[in-house]
Amino acid sequence: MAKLVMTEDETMLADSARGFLDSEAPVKALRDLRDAGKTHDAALWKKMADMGWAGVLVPESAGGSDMGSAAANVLAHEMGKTLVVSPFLSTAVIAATALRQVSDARAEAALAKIATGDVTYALAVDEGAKFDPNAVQMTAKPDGNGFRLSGKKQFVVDGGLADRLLVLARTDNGLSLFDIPADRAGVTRDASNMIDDRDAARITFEDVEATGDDLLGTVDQAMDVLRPALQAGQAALAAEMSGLTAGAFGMTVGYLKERKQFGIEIGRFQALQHRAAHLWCEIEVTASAILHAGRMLDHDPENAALAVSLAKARATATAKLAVQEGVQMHGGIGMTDAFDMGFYMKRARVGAEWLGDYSYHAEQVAALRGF
Amino acid sequence: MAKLVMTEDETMLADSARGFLDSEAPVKALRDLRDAGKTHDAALWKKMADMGWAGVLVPESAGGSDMGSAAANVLAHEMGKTLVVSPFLSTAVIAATALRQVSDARAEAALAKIATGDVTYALAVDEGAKFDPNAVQMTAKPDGNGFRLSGKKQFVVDGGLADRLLVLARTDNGLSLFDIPADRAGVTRDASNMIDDRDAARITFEDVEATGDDLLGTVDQAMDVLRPALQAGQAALAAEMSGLTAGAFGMTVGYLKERKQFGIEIGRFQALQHRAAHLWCEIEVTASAILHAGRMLDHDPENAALAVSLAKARATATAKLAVQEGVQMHGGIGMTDAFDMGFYMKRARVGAEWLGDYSYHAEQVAALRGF
Amino acid sequence: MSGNQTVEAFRAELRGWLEENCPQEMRDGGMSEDAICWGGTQWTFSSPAQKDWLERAAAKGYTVPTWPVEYGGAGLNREEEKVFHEEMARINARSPLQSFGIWMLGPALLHFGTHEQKLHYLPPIARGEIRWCQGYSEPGAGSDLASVQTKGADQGDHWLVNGQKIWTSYADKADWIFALIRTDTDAPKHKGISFLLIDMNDPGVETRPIKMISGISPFCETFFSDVKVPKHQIVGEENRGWDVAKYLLTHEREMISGGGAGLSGGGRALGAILAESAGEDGLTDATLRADAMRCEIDALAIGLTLERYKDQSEAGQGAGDASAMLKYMGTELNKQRHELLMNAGGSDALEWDGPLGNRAGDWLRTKANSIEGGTSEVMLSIVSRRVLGLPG
Amino acid sequence: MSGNQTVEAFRAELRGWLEENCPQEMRDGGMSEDAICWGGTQWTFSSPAQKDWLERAAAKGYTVPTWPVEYGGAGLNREEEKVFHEEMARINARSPLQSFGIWMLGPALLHFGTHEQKLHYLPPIARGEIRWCQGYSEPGAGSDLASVQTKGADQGDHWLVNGQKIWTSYADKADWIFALIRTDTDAPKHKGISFLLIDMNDPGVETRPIKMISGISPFCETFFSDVKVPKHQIVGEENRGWDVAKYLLTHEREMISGGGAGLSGGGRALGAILAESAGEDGLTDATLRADAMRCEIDALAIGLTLERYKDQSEAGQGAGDASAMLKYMGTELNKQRHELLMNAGGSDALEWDGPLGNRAGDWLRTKANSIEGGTSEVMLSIVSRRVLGLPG
Repeated sequence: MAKLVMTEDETMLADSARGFLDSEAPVKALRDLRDAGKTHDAALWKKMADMGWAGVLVPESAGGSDMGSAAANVLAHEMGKTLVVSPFLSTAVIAATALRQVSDARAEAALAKIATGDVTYALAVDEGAKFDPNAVQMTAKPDGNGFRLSGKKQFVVDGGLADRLLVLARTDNGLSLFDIPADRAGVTRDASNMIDDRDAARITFEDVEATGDDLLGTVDQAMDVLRPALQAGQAALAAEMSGLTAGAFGMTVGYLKERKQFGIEIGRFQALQHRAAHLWCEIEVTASAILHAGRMLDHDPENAALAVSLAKARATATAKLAVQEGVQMHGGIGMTDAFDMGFYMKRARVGAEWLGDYSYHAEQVAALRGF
Repeated sequence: MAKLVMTEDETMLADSARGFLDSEAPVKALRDLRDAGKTHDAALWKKMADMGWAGVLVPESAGGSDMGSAAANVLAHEMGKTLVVSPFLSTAVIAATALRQVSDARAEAALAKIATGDVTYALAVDEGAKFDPNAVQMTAKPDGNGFRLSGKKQFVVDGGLADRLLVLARTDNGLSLFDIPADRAGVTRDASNMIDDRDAARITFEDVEATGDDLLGTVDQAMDVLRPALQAGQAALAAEMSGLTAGAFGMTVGYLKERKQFGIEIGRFQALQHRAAHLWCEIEVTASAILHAGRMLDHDPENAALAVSLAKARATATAKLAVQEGVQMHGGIGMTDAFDMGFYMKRARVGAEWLGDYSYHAEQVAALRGF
Repeated sequence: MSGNQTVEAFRAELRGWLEENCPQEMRDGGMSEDAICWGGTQWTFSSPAQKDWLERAAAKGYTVPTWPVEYGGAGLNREEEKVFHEEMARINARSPLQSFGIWMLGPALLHFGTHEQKLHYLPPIARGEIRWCQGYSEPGAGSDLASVQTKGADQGDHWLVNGQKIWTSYADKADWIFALIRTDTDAPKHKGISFLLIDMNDPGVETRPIKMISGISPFCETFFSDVKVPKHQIVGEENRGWDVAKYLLTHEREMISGGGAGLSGGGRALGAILAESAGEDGLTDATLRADAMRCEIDALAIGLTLERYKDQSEAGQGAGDASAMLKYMGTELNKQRHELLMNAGGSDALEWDGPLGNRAGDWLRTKANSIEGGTSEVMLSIVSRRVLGLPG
Repeated sequence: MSGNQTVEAFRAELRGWLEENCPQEMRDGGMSEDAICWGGTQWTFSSPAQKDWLERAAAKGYTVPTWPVEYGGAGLNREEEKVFHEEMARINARSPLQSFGIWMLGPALLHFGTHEQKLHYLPPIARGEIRWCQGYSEPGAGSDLASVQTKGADQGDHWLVNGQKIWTSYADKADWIFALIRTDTDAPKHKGISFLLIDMNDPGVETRPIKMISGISPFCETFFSDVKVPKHQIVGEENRGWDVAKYLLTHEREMISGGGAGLSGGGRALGAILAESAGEDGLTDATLRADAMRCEIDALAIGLTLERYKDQSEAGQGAGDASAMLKYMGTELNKQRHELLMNAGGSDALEWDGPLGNRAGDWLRTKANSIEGGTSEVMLSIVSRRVLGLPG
């Protein structure tokens, strides 16, 4: 197994990302977007693409840097720290990973456009309130050389504004994955008013045409393409949540050192010290799971399922604890919109649900560990 | 609903019980019994019977004081504080409650003997590692005017030394409860070497004769008799565990005030203060559930199931927390046999399992609350 | 026995009255923010039924059932009060009126006020005519409530009040405020505070909502600039306002803890709510089921504890510092309940005004429960010192 | 690439050696107390296989695979060590030898000892000939390890040691003890302590087992009365023993945490053990299932953290005070694991020597994990101050 230490390259990548994001996308950027009623910043995404982030998982042949999942996780982690709004996970991680499972010219072209930041994607899987790809009921009925898609999706993250949609639907003998433009006839998108102020949509498909070309991978075999994409997305989301955790925890420890109550710094209160220390221990343990998931995806992707579920489960639980302690230790001020902690709490909740919640991944772990 | 306040009578009963037990049955009595290789103190039980405790649930017509479940719980609570070894729960609570469901001369005679302390009982239900009366497989096959009992029981509390056994077995169309002498031919008792140093046994029944007279209540309708008995036992066990919790917590708070580390009393450490305070809050909440269970059993026994499961579940969880914190806060000394805390921890574990563990009662609550 | 007969007679009479007077629309058990009727001069009724229900209940004293009849209540004793709540719950009736006047100022006046003050202030509260808010906290004070900086300078027949309060819930919708004001700047921290009643329409009073993370703004900042407060508008003695505040804090803790407890029998089972949103198979997810069972058990037991303390208090055994326990356990539980509701709601719960209504806003709102009215940490320290007698 | 080839060649060679040399009886993955081979002059092998296995492993240096060859080890590097553990786990091989000499004294000597000391003391440890115990704690000292009262009076060529140690694990079965002794009573608490090696057979050394709540007695009290300890039996400098002790405490924390972690891939899934004892239907109990999943997730992640710190340490990034984290998380987890095993075992687990063997004893034993080697509270305080930089 590859070593569980950040490589020099990874450390440099993190440092440069941090430098860029501190100036271009601090938490205030999210606040400004929200106050302006927006859920996406196209200019920021373009800059990120120019830095090569959009192509982090795109093969070099298609103009990407092909740095691998661990590197993508490093970026996601840094973005999490300041709650950066971008289609990075949907497009650069999930869609790119799906597309690279398919070796054809169309996929190669799509990957090239991802790398340049010229196209954004959203993944449409969920149909109920919980992530459950195998329960998908949306139909793709054979129609001539193609299919007709009918059904409803919800919690399509980045789905309100994405250029293209990856849509999971049920075909005759299994599930199939389609890659269609979001403006195709019969597609209706309703933006969801999300608590994390980001783009997500409920999407209705009414007899939407999909040609054979729109099929990604083999018919009835969606999981060959989707599984790696989901795993890459789950790991990167876990990394984003660990960044979010680090951001919230940093604010909290800073507050403990500076805020005085009853005449002394509240960080002198041993009960708070022990809770902060416990939280740090949880954060450290989660960091190992996330690093491990990146290593497994890069070096042994066939066997990465356990590592990925471990990372997502741990990241979810740790982020929840971090934002809860963050709000509580900040007291009333932590509950005000003027303070950033609430943004962390709300994103942690959305991250907890997306691509499978704690319980979903815990059951995956149980199944893989034989109980 | 009757008031959730200790009545004057109950307070007096508790005080007098405490006075008696402090001199006759401190924790050292358990230690001495254990060191002598014994699991029962017949002389102590006789004294308790003389004080009327054996007859606390026996009707006055049979020589008892008929004080009701809340009073029985008061006694059990006080016994729990010093880990008193006695067949009180098996005999005075469970067997007495079962017998008083049946109005015949034989039951009346048995109740009279319970009240005087002349007979002890044990309840034989469990056949596997978990409490599950409905899963009983032991058979009672019709034979002439009676039955033949065959099967195995385990975790028969007080079953190694009891004079009589209440045995749950499967008859043609349901479960039936038998009341037989423990020395009847075909009954083999193997004392279990229990971690709480008390009497329990694995019992084998080989073709054991049971006459129609030995049947308690109606054939195939064991639950009419057993359910009230189980509920009374579960509530009293919860009360015993709350007493145990009080005992362990009292030791712990005392230690926090007296023990010094790094030059100051450890009770000044805020992290320990908050944990002790949290534990006290849990103890208070559990006390309400136990008081409520007693009131329901006395005033509305048909609807007491929820109250009883609530009490047993809370008592189990609270006792577990109390002994864990007790050991941890005492440090190394809490782990030594020379110190009493270990006895509390071991009894808490046995109490947790007996008559249904946390999970069993949680599922009862869920069922009664509609999920 | 005769006591029981009286109670049962009361139950029968009440049941009949409710049948006749509680509008059908008000029988939906509405518990969410927008189902509440707060009253006050700025109040707009959400429906004619809401208005009818308030007026009919107020006429019988049922907005404040335990207050004396002469102050607008129904004079119910503890037994009757239990029956009242049972019968209200039986038909799922909404509370006809809620307010800080009922929860907080009323009890304070009943305990510390003069007869004139009670006659003057209580009936308008009971009728929902005057809405009150609370002015305790100040910026930067946090848990240290006694560090009051807002000053009242003695001007003979009145105090001249200057300063700022924060977390003044619904101050922008309130008519009057009861506030802690420092009337002696030389005395030790707890000794120079007075409990004053101030008309929000007085010149110099200004208020501004604080936007919260839940999107709603129940809290405000309130500013006082040279506000004249007549001397008769004090509750209790001058410079002894901390006694009133402490009494109310205890009261508030019990109230907040009750909000989370769902009370024995009355509240809907958390698991049942979860099972609904989990779909037809019910609550099969092991993690969610385990958490829900634990939460349900704790909710019922905390509800019983609230009942127990009320019964003890009636029996003359005061709850005292144990109210800190109720506040701590009740609010921590309520946060857990809402975490579970969010879990069960999945992505449906992640939208403002989504299919589950304001579930996310309600969830975020609960995070303040363990801060307002004394943080969980302060509650634990109170228990540690005053109940357990630990040093420090 | 060539590194990988070397490692794989090592794997192949090792696999062959294990196949030939590890007795079948020693391939049961035995983890319980009685499966351990401790060695020492008092040791009685439980079977000829246990003796063979120890001797064969010792001959290859595999009892202490990372120690230098000249001191009895196999000189494996980090990569090879991983392979060693993987291959051992693959065939479920028991550890051929465990001891405080391997875990504790060995690392201390390798770091602080002279070449002569290493040559003299290490090989007998590697061969399982001499068994060591640890003498740190003293009665009443608790978490305050530096409050050493046992004195060593300077007598020129030796110290005359008097005093008492407690929690000296297996002192009654050990041949030698490494102990903290106060050799300067005037210096500040941490500055007057020396790290001495003492022969348990010396006149004046006495030991007595302490009975524990688990029924077993791994711990002892050890008494020193006028024990002569030659000056060359010191590790590190005189009065600088606290440095050695701190180094070992860190080491001990990592070791104890590893015991609970079950490491990635290697350990059997907790849930699988539970599912067995839960019967054929597997782990359907919602509460137990939820707890088991959480525990399994945490165990795997803590195991990975142990790996990560080892990798970091090899890469020159020391774990430092983070060992406190590993100790805390690992031991708290281990306690939870055993609570779950007791839950799953039901009444079968409530008997000493019942159908589940010593499950109850093992459970009770784990309660000491968060006390010995520094309590969880001390670990959290270390993290709070040294890692987070909180004041106090």
